[in-house]
Amino acid sequence: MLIDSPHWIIIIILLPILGSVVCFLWREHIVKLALATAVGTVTSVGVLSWQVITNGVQRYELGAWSAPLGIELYLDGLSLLMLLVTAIVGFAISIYASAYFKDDKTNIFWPLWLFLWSALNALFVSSDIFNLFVTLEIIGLSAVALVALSGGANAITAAMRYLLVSLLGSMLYLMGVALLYHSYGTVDMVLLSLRTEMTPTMWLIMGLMTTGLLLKTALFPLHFWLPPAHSSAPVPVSAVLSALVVKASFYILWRLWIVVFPLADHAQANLGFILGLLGSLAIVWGGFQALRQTRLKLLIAYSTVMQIGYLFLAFPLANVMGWKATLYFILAHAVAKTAMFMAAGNILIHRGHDRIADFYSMAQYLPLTISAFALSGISLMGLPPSGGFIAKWLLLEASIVSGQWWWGLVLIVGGLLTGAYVFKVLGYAFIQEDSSNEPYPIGISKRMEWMALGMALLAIVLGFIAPFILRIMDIGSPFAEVLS
Amino acid sequence: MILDILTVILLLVGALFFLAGTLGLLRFPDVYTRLHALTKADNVGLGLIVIALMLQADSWFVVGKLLFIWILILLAGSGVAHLVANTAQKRGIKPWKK
Amino acid sequence: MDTLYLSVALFLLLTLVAGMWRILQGPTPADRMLAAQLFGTTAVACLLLLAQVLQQSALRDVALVFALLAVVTAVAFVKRAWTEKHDT
Amino acid sequence: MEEINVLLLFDVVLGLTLVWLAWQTLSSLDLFRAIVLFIAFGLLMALAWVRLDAPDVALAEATIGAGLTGALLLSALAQLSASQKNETKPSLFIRLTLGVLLFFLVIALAYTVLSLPTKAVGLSVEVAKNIELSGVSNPVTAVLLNYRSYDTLLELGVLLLALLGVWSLGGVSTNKSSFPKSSFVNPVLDLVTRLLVPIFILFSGYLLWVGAFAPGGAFQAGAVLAAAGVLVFLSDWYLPSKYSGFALRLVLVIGLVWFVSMGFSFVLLDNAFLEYPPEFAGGLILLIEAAATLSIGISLAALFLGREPATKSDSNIDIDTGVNK
Amino acid sequence: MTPAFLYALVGIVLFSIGLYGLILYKHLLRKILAINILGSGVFLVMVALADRIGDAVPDAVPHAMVITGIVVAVSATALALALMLRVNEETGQAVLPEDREA
Repeated sequence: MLIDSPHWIIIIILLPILGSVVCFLWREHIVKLALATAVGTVTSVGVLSWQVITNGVQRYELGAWSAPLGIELYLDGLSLLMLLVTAIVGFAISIYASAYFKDDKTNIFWPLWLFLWSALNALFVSSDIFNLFVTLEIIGLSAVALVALSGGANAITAAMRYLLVSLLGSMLYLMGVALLYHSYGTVDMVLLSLRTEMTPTMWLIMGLMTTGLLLKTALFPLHFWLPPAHSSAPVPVSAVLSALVVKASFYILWRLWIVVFPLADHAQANLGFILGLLGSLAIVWGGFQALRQTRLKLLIAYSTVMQIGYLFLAFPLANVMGWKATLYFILAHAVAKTAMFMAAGNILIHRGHDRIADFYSMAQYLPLTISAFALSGISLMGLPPSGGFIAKWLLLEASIVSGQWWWGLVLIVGGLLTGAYVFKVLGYAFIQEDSSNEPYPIGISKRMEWMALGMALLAIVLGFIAPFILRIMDIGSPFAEVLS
Repeated sequence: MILDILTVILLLVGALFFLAGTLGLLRFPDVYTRLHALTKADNVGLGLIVIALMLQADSWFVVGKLLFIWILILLAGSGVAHLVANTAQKRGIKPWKK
Repeated sequence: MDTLYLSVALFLLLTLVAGMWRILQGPTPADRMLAAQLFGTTAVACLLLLAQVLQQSALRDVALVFALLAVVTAVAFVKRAWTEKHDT
Repeated sequence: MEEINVLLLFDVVLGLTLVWLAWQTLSSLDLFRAIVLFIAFGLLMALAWVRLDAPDVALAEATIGAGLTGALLLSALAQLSASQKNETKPSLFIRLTLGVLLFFLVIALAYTVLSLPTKAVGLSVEVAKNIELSGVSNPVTAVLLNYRSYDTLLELGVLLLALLGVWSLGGVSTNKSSFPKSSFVNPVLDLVTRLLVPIFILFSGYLLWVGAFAPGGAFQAGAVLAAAGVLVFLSDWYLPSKYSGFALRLVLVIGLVWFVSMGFSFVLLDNAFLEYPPEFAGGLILLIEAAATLSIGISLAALFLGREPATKSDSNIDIDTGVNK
Repeated sequence: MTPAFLYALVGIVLFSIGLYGLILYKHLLRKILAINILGSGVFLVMVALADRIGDAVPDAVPHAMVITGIVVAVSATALALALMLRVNEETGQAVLPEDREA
């Protein structure tokens, strides 16, 4: 039967590629073709999820060559959730973008975005560290081109910096791949996990690959490139970058950490502590910077710097609960941040600027958008009953279980800072000015407002469906190696 | 045996031309004269080495390929030399006079 | 015989290194570019010798590529990069 | 024994020159000089690949690394209006700190490399064992087009994306005399181009065909084809505008589309994606490579052009820039 | 020591020189050259180590990977150069804002 076919895992990669090509060729119908591709991709991911949820882990040998000679795809609960969140966010962004882009930029946006989507899918299912390099490059180049799409000095210089950083990160990673290959004779993660051992060489490999990937993930203090790039890109692109692209390099690092790197207990504790510390600094620094910003998009970009910090708090804990918290952070942040950037985009179009101090009466003009901003803010703060709350709850439990309660303090500080900057924006948005001021003629598409609200609601819903999501996480028990 | 001796001689003379070309490039006073030095290495130096290797080649295919490479370099070298000299003149670079 | 080929190749490599001085010195861009051209030809000769010694006929293809691509960079130089601002 | 010593001396000279060139490239104040040194660096890298028994890589480096990248750099430098003299040396303290850090990195990497096992851990045995099934006898082509063809498929995407990015940036706006006008028409250049372009195309075909059993293959062949395209642009020949719209875009993606459809055609017969029955593999690989060569060549040449060529329907055709005429 | 290790060491040094240039030099064209040199260093290590067993047939897998890498490098370089020209056009300089002279 078609629905039982083992090829869906490759279709979720090929379909967006072909969609991208088709959009590149037939520009007259580009939006329709792109949306059709988006629907098709989401459906394929849906079928694939159904397969994995009912039958468990999937493997796929490309060209029927098994590792180490060939490239294998591997799909467990962790990958599946990444695919799902990519599909949901990707779909919402596609709808939003179909209303957002008006001029000739559509011709460039759609092929780039669909290819980026394909590469994200490819990345989340690949188990081959060289293939991951190629997908990272596709993601990097398309993300850079998308940032540059908005034109203007800020966007162009941000894109240039982003490209240089991204290339440096890839090269550091590739050096690690080269050394791993020549040490252990394979680039397949599963085989590597059986062969690697803690040697001085391994330390260097870990250092190179971790630095390269942290640079791409923008963990403090390597975050310098992120705020300009994420804030000057077109809004749908900002959403993609914050919600998905930084998570891609994080995902690789995470997999390497769980599967490939042969971390003995003390090494895990020491290195994990460093990452946890950097994560905490990112939370505090990013939070304060976000609070200081006067422009909404920059504020949200710094909020991303902060939220990336949360992803690293589980590294010193290194227990299953902590990893689940990290994954929940990824999901909740992806959805909430998409909503937030969409809200910012609506405001930007409506007012023609994003100066927070001039947001008076916004709640009156754009009630849906402001609700979306508030709801996604709730999730980012980690208030119940949102997805962010579940993530923080899991992390708190994990840190208490492993006797490292101080990470819990960081969570509280982070929550307070987030609250401060979210309410700062809302405060201005609810100020009433006398309505004799000229009304804002620029109407924005209802589609864009509803999309923002929909994603924000989803961020809240994530708090209610936690048992279901946690069950998916257990498929193939991706975090089990750490337990032993 | 005779072939081998011939090869040795050709190789050494060829290398000498390359040396001369390089020395010319380093010592000659302006673009035009350096161009002159360069083309000696290109045409004659490489030509001698190619002939030396052709004497030792195992097949006609190799001989043909070697010859082809040489002709290509001759063609390209002369074209490029013309372009450089022509442009240099247009740009107003004066030839060296004693 | 092979030793002779290799020695000649080594000798050519050394002349090539010596020629680098002209790239560094200039003074005009044309001088630098000419030196790079000589670089290319010398490398072709080196490759042909190595092809003979190592018995790898593919190296002759590499030499052919060198010869072809040298034209492209030289023309790119003359047509695009050689502008007045560099003639100092 | 003597031979080995001469070879070793050759390697040492080559290695030191590479390092020195790299250093000079980055530290030279004159950017033109830096680019010429970089081109020389690329040529010597190709010699290094030869010495490492990697002729396939040498071909790729000579065409792409030294040739096309060099042309790209020269062309970009010509369009750069900013002054080049804005390089101030950072303070001695910073340079020293970074230098010391990097020195330790070099030591650590060197230690790592020297402590690697000297017995084979790679996949050469596996590659050789399955070569009969791969349809080709050149192991590098077998890896690129069969064992790990998925990487190559995505690689075609990287090229396409880079091109899309370059197109979206649109080059420098045309009214600021983006390219220095070629001040004269040169009959010699025209003749050279006329003679060389067919040779480039023939040689590209040769590399494509020979790739099955000897060094060569789609990337190298595509790059040689691209070199022909670059030469054509430089000689101020133009692509007729009726080909620069849909037809051009179709050629750019044909390699990717063809690759995917060939990879998928046997899925219907219960094979995996990109799995070819051994009896057809050789022919299929040649077909895939042929389309890929075309797309790679045109993409690389288009990257050199630096912007999307205007189509017939575009009204603002700019004659000076040579994008369209 | 076989030539393979010699070239691997050269690759390491190139990698570091590229890193140094990328971090310290300000002009974007120099940064782009630095990235290319850095990449060449990585590629050299990758291929050189495949050849370290002297007489055996060298491993084709790293060769294929490096060819892939070279194509990635030229694509990225082309994009970077196009961006550099735009930066130059928008700001009148070919450096990142943080590297500008006061």
